[in-house]
Amino acid sequence: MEILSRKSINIKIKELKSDIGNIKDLELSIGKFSEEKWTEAEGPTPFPSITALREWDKKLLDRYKPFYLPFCDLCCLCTYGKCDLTGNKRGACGIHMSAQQSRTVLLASCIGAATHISHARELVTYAIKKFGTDYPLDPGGLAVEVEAPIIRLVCGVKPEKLGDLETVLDYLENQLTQLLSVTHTGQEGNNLDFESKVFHAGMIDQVGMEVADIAQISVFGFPKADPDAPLVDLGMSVVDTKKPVILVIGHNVPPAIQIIDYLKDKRLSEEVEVTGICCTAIDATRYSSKVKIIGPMSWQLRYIRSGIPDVIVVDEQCIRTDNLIEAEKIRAPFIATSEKNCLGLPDRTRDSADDIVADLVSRKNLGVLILDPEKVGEVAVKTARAVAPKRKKSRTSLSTEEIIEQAKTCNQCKMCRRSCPNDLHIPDSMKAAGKGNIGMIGDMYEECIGCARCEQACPETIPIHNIIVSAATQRTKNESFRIRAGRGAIQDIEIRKVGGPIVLGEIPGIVAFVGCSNYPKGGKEVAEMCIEFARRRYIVCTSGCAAMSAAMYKNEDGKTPYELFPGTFDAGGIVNVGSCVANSHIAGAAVKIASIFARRTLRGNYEEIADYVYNRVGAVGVAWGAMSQKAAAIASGFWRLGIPVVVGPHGTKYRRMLLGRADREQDWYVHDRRSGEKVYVGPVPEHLFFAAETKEEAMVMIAKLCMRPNDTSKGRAIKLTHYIDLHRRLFGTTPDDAHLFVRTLTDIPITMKEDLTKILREKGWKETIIPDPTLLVNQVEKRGVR
Amino acid sequence: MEILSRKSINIKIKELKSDIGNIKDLELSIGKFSEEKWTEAEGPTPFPSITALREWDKKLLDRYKPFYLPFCDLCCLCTYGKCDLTGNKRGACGIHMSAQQSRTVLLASCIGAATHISHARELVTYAIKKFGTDYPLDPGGLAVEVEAPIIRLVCGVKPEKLGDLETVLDYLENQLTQLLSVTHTGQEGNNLDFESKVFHAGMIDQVGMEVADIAQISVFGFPKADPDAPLVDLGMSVVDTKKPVILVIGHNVPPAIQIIDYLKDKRLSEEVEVTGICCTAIDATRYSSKVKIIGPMSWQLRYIRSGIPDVIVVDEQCIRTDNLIEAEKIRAPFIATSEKNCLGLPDRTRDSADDIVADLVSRKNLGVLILDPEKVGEVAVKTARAVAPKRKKSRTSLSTEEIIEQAKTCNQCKMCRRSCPNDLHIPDSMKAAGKGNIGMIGDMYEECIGCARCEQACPETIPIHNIIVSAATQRTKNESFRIRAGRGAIQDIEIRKVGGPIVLGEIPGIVAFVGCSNYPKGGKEVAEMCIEFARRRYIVCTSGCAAMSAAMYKNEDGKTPYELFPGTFDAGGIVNVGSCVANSHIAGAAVKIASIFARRTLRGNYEEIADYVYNRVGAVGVAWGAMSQKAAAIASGFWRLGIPVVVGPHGTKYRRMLLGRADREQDWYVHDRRSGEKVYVGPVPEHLFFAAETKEEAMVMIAKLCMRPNDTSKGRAIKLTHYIDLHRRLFGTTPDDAHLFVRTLTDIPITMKEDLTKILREKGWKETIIPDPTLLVNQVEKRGVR
Amino acid sequence: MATTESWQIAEIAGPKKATLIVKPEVADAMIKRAKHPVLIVGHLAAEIDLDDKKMIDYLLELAQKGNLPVIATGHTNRDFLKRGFTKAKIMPAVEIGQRLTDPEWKGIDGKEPYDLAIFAGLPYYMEWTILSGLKHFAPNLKTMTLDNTYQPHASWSFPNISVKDWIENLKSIIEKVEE
Amino acid sequence: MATTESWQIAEIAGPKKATLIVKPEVADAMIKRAKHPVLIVGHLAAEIDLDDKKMIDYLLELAQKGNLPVIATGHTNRDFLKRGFTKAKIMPAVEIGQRLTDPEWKGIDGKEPYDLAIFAGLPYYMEWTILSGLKHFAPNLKTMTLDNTYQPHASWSFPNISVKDWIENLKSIIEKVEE
Ligand code: SF4
Ligand code: SF4
Ligand code: SF4
Ligand code: SF4
Ligand code: SF4
Ligand code: SF4
Ligand code: SF4
Ligand code: SF4
Repeated sequence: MEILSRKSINIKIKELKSDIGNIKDLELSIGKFSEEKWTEAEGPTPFPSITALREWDKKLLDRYKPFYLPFCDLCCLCTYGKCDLTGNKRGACGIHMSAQQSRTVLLASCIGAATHISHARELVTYAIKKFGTDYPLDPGGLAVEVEAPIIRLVCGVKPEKLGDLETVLDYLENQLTQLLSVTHTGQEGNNLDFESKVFHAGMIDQVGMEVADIAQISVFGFPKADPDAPLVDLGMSVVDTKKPVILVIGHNVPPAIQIIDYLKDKRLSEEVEVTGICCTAIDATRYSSKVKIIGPMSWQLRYIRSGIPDVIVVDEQCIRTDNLIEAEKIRAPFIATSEKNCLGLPDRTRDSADDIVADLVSRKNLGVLILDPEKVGEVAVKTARAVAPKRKKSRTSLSTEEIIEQAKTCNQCKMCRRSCPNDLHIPDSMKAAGKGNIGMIGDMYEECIGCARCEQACPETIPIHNIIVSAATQRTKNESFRIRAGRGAIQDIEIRKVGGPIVLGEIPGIVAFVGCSNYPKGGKEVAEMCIEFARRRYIVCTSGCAAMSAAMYKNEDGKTPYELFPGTFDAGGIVNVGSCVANSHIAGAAVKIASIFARRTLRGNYEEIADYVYNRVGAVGVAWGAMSQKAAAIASGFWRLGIPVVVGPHGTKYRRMLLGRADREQDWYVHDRRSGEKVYVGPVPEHLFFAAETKEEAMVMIAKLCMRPNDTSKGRAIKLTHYIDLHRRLFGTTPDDAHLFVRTLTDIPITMKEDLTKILREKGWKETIIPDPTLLVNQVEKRGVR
Repeated sequence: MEILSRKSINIKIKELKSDIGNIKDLELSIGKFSEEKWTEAEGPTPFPSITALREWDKKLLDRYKPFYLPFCDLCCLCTYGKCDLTGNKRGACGIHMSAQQSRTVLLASCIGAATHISHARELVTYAIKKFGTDYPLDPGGLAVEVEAPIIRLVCGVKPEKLGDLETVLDYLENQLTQLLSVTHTGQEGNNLDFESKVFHAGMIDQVGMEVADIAQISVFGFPKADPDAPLVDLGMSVVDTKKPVILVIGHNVPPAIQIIDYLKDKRLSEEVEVTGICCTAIDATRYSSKVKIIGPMSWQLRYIRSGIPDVIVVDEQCIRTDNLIEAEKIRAPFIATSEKNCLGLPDRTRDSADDIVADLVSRKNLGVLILDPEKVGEVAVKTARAVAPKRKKSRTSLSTEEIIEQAKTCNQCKMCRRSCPNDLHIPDSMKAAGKGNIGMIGDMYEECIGCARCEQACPETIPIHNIIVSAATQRTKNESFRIRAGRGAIQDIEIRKVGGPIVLGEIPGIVAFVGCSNYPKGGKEVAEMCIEFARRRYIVCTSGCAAMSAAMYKNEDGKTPYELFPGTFDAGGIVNVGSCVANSHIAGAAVKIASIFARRTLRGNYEEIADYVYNRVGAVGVAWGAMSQKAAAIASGFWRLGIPVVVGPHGTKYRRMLLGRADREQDWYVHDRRSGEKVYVGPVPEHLFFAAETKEEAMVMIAKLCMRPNDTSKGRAIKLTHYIDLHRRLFGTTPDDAHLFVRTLTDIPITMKEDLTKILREKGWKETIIPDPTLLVNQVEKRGVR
Repeated sequence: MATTESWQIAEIAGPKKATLIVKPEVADAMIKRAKHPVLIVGHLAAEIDLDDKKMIDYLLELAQKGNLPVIATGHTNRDFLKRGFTKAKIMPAVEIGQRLTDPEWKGIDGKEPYDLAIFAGLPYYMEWTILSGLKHFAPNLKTMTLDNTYQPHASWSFPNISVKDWIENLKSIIEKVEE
Repeated sequence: MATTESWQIAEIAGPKKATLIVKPEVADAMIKRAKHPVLIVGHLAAEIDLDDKKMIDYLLELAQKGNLPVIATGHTNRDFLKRGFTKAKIMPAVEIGQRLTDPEWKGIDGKEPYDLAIFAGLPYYMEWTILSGLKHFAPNLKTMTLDNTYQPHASWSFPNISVKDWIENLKSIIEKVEE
């Protein structure tokens, strides 16, 4: 990307006219800075074009062949169609099924990346408007010197001020546009080239997320890489319903922050409850620990229907598009705040706050659009205080009697179950409820993802979701948890400390729970997995919906995972980095291990660093409830860095897996950096994208996928112990592929020596060496060359 | 878009390092220029944000309500799905069918816009690399002062040098990213807000196309708004097959230009035939009239299978993704040239031309990827010359005997017909052919769009498409036509001349035939429509595939439409503006009428200009074979400017129409600019997006849609004459809605007085006034105010 | 082949699909039951041979015997006029489609909303998309197609049947509609 | 309800859909005809009650009587072990899915490519997607599901049937597979 890297060198603005005033002689001098202060040599691919990393991608894709799982037999992308692509038929444009599926993955990843990038742009624009382009970026205080590992890695620039991020965003928007255009009818025709572009989308998505989070950390003073970020409240029952209650939903935190600030300014903080769902909630608690998180996105219907919120403020992303309708049912005024989500509401941005409040209170407007966070703050607070006393907290929940009565009208047609994403046993539970036993339907609360498809399908218009929630009143009453506020980045010093143990394998792995709440059997599985791996002294990271779900568990002493485990990026920590965009810090940590610990060149040196991470850093991403296009993009970003991703069974709907073939020995050779020899290292990591059928399968796979060629024998023995142990416990047997992970006899865990030695003998195991592993020929230090 | 408009003011680059050298102290000073040289006042919406024109859009959408035609009952966009949206059910994210359909339209329009914008970026980057940022933009020589009407209108800047276009592109990429993010699960929830964003996508698409075309006109010296652009050859039979033949396919012309230049440099122009399909062909003829156009995109299979091309060079967009396979069948080496379409081929960009040629000639590589147009030029020519003598021109066509033999194996299962987009009568024709009569299947050549879905479906693997083409040999032998090379923009002086007659209605309309070749009954219908309207002295414009189809007709004297009608932008002209991206000049012409003729402020003044065009400029876009996402974006761009678009019946697959309701009087009031009164003006134009069932229906509708409130009585009488005349001729009756278009008795065409007066009486017609029409309250010149 | 398979094989519909007209009586019953039906005839009706007649001849007979108002889409009116039928209202298919989604619209005769729209002779895919629009957005309207191809989005449709069966069915429907 | 309707109503497949196992004999014939079949059992098999037994009990009986090699996905193996069955190969569903698309892969026994894969007990939607992958990318493989829900992407599937019918069918299949 010549243009953009060029721009990044020196941009001077002589005159700047904008709404907020004029600026003269502003200098944006990223490049100059970099030249002067950043002595690191530039790698081969700063601002890489959409094919610049194609060779690297092909290396990965050669090992991890896409297994396509078409979600539809047809293509309906253009009006030549629909085209039937079954039986290897080609569409009217000549495309075949594998390319079509990968094209769909690219489309999803582009949507996901666009969402993060445009969110980042919105944050940066807002921040610059308020704080100026020269406002310094400071995501980690003194503890973080490598402030933006992903940006440095991908773009080869070192952002120091807010304004620097604009150049990065220009690049991202440019790449995104190119990638999206690739999905046009009659562009790319090869599935692997599509996949390479998917990886590119993932990479720019990761940059976009990093831009967003370091911008918001810097300007809003979020915790700066703080392992001891405060514990904050989470759950339906933590809300003080006697006060006026504001609900914020979405991802873009400025409106919520303006609400908090307005309350603070007017000394009303104790008078009004600010509650939140989804990432806006997480980010609001990074700003003020007074904010209360209700839960992940699947809590929207439940909470609104509880009647508790007096005013609902939505911004962008992962917002139920029928919240306006639901808000109306409980007579809560509604405020939309994003250009991306206007919901047909009248734009009142230019009207006075009091006029808007009046119209909301009188219900002349059931909802309004306000594209100015400050005004949102004032309007939301004033409206909440005005309506709260008047508004009957008209919840839509049902008494046991009402439930039974409704359940009696069920005709057992099963349309609800057949519409439920998780095939939940609604008809049986309804039958039981009709007979007076509401326990079974109440139990469904744990597994229900709150989508209301059942209600939509019911010919008797039974309010099924309401019944589920109402029948679980006792549960929601107990919904009171503690989550550690998102800490943001990982400190350099933490990296220095764990770098060695991770790369050698002695810390068995980094397991990052990210993504949405499309859980097959409820959110508690995330909490259980977090605890299991934290106990086993993996480093556990969380972000987004998964971070919230991880909090929704208590042990016998009433302690939640975040109370049980520290927030340090170290063995046995549970590290909530923050909202969705904060998950860039997890990839960032992997990259920083290569840079800070291993001193590899970061700047524009993607391939080498990815090769490093892939072969040495035992990290695994887990998106147990992955659902969104953003989740698709996030996964793609991990893949290009060589980090495997495990998803739940719904993940098979992402159109393809990337699976290694442990049985094909020829697939698992690396170069030894010192000798240049090709060395068999076993199937590590075995898969790059894997959908697990059950939590148990996921856990065994996570342990397995943490192995890396670079593990020392000590490290490998530790990792093998966990893998075998989990396999035995969850599957009942010692895994029959354990031998593939033993390179020398010292790799064998002592406690498992007998068992394993037997297996090795049976399998005709042969000792191999532990190389200094790389997939890149150019990494080989040939004699005399370096 | 503050950031971007800010950037547009003054960008100074102190140091510029790039592949091609270092530049110091370069100044990009669009803004400064504008300030100094462009005295026009800035309108309210330079660089509009995605909601800046929402009110305008709502005005249009209020008249033209979307009629949704769901192409699928389901949504499969995220892994909560698939969701069943029938019966007004909401998906798991809360979305309902109308929003889902409009979301799909937005997605398609974003893909389309991304394609044009990224193409524009590619051209501009290439041009700057070769010619420098300071290279002056000059799309029209002295004849064109308003060099970039769309850019001026939308962005409020006046681009003068290549480098200026980069700022515009930054803006477009930014907007595109935001728009795409809107399609994410749980963002926008309202169908009309989605539609408004569709319009925005169309608007930025139009800007992108203008950027692309003015850049390429400027640097490659294409015809500069030249009504007398040369006539060039078109058709399968115009190729001199004795020479080595190169085929270029796609949209991005630099590789083709480098082929032409290489031939010129080496004095080989007479030795090698350069032939092209699709827009690359059109643009190559704008560079050199020696290039021969084969036909629109539907000619790909036919021509390749003819065996004529010796080397196939593809770039981007609308390229059959199986061309590589087809090329292999005729043993033609294949060169891919775009990052966006790599086709899994080895990247040979950095290898020497001769090495690549050797590998292609020896067929060690069946195809290669070369991301350097210069190198493509050399490799393509050398390879063509090397293989042409050796290569048997191994066509895949069949003799009559072979056809009959193949046809005999047909089992009449009808899968071919059931797979054919146009439901063509293949089984019957095949039966006849089996009996020795190949006439019927030969006739299908005219209607077949060359998609080969029939072949894919045939259980007997009969090469159906080959049979169709082979049976039509006589037709392809006669395929020799003349097309006027794309002239580019419209001259200011032409605008001055026709502005009055158009706005007053005396030139009955501008009819623009654009878009793809998904024709319901073959391309000849486009030619017929062009001729009809040119004869009626409308201004007919063409671009892209439609421009080529329009050429494929001859009258008794063997003259093609481009030979029969002049290329001037005037009544009775047929104006080929050029490739797809050149169609921006058509919208540009409408805008220039407002600016040059009516002297309305252009700069950043979108709403007023669109209101002007909508109420006064009787333009209609016709995309008879619209198929692609680009076509969707192009249509959207027209809509926002208030220009109706007519598509063929396949256009109903674009998920929705935008239709007015002539029967609802209340929908058709405008403000009179002078008095401020609301005046009924009748349903003009009646629809904004309309799919016609047949050519006849389209023609009547086109005539009707050219009417505008501003028509003088004389103009209205002319327009009514054409409408009524076409209605009578094609439908057999006088239209029963004619009275809706008569405002005063003087509107009635004299020749139709009797008929119409009778109808008026029957319908209880009342006289109304002819206002100075506007939809915008702020356009009303209140007494004393202006 | 009495299945609910779309004629154009890729034009698969979702969960809600047309009921099959397994016997002509079904169609007749529906037409008779309708309070305000309308017949919409596309241009292919005049192109399709049904033995010695065209499809439009059957439709015309049906309209006349069943006293059905007729809308001619495309340029079909020309073919009605050729047959001396001047009462067809000319209206494009997408326009009539849109109006039918308006529960307030009282029809071309201004009487009352249509409750049954019978389609025939449109290009398969265009009829498919318009019927889809009606299925989703005209909940109070029933739709029927008399083409010999299965239209999943209609309320009632023939399966994909042979021309022979089609003719028989049409004849029988016409016969009975008079009764 | 012997229709080819997907169990999860929105999981509509395209033109090529599973043949219905209308009688248990159909399934038996296919199993017997297969040269190298494999039974893939998901975790729901151990959760679903079929009268006094679990679904996995039936599948186990089928495997043993029909001499079918068994692959246990998810954590199903635990439930096999509880029943004393130790011969199941543990392999995740997506892995076995992918391997089955490799025409070279000789199966877990290394003998020869499987020609019939019988699925049961996976979450409906996951089985759906994996069977889709196999339908498109394992042209030489036949697939069958023994769940009581219609899986359109399989080669053979029951329609959506009641638990009662299901038990009967399974019993009958098991009985006959021995013969
Ligand atoms: S993009 Fe290709 S496969 Fe898809 S509908 Fe269009 S022509 Fe068919
Ligand atoms: S709301 Fe819950 S029970 Fe209802 S369909 Fe969704 S997940 Fe299933
Ligand atoms: S859809 Fe309604 S009526 Fe049918 S089984 Fe479910 S709850 Fe009962
Ligand atoms: S984790 Fe997924 S569902 Fe949750 S907020 Fe992020 S994208 Fe949305
Ligand atoms: S790809 Fe999705 S929207 Fe398209 S036909 Fe299939 S299910 Fe429907
Ligand atoms: S985007 Fe909404 S409607 Fe579409 S599949 Fe996802 S949840 Fe369902
Ligand atoms: S190639 Fe021609 S005949 Fe065959 S399906 Fe396409 S349009 Fe129909
Ligand atoms: S698909 Fe093949 S066999 Fe069947 S009717 Fe068409 S040409 Fe004949």
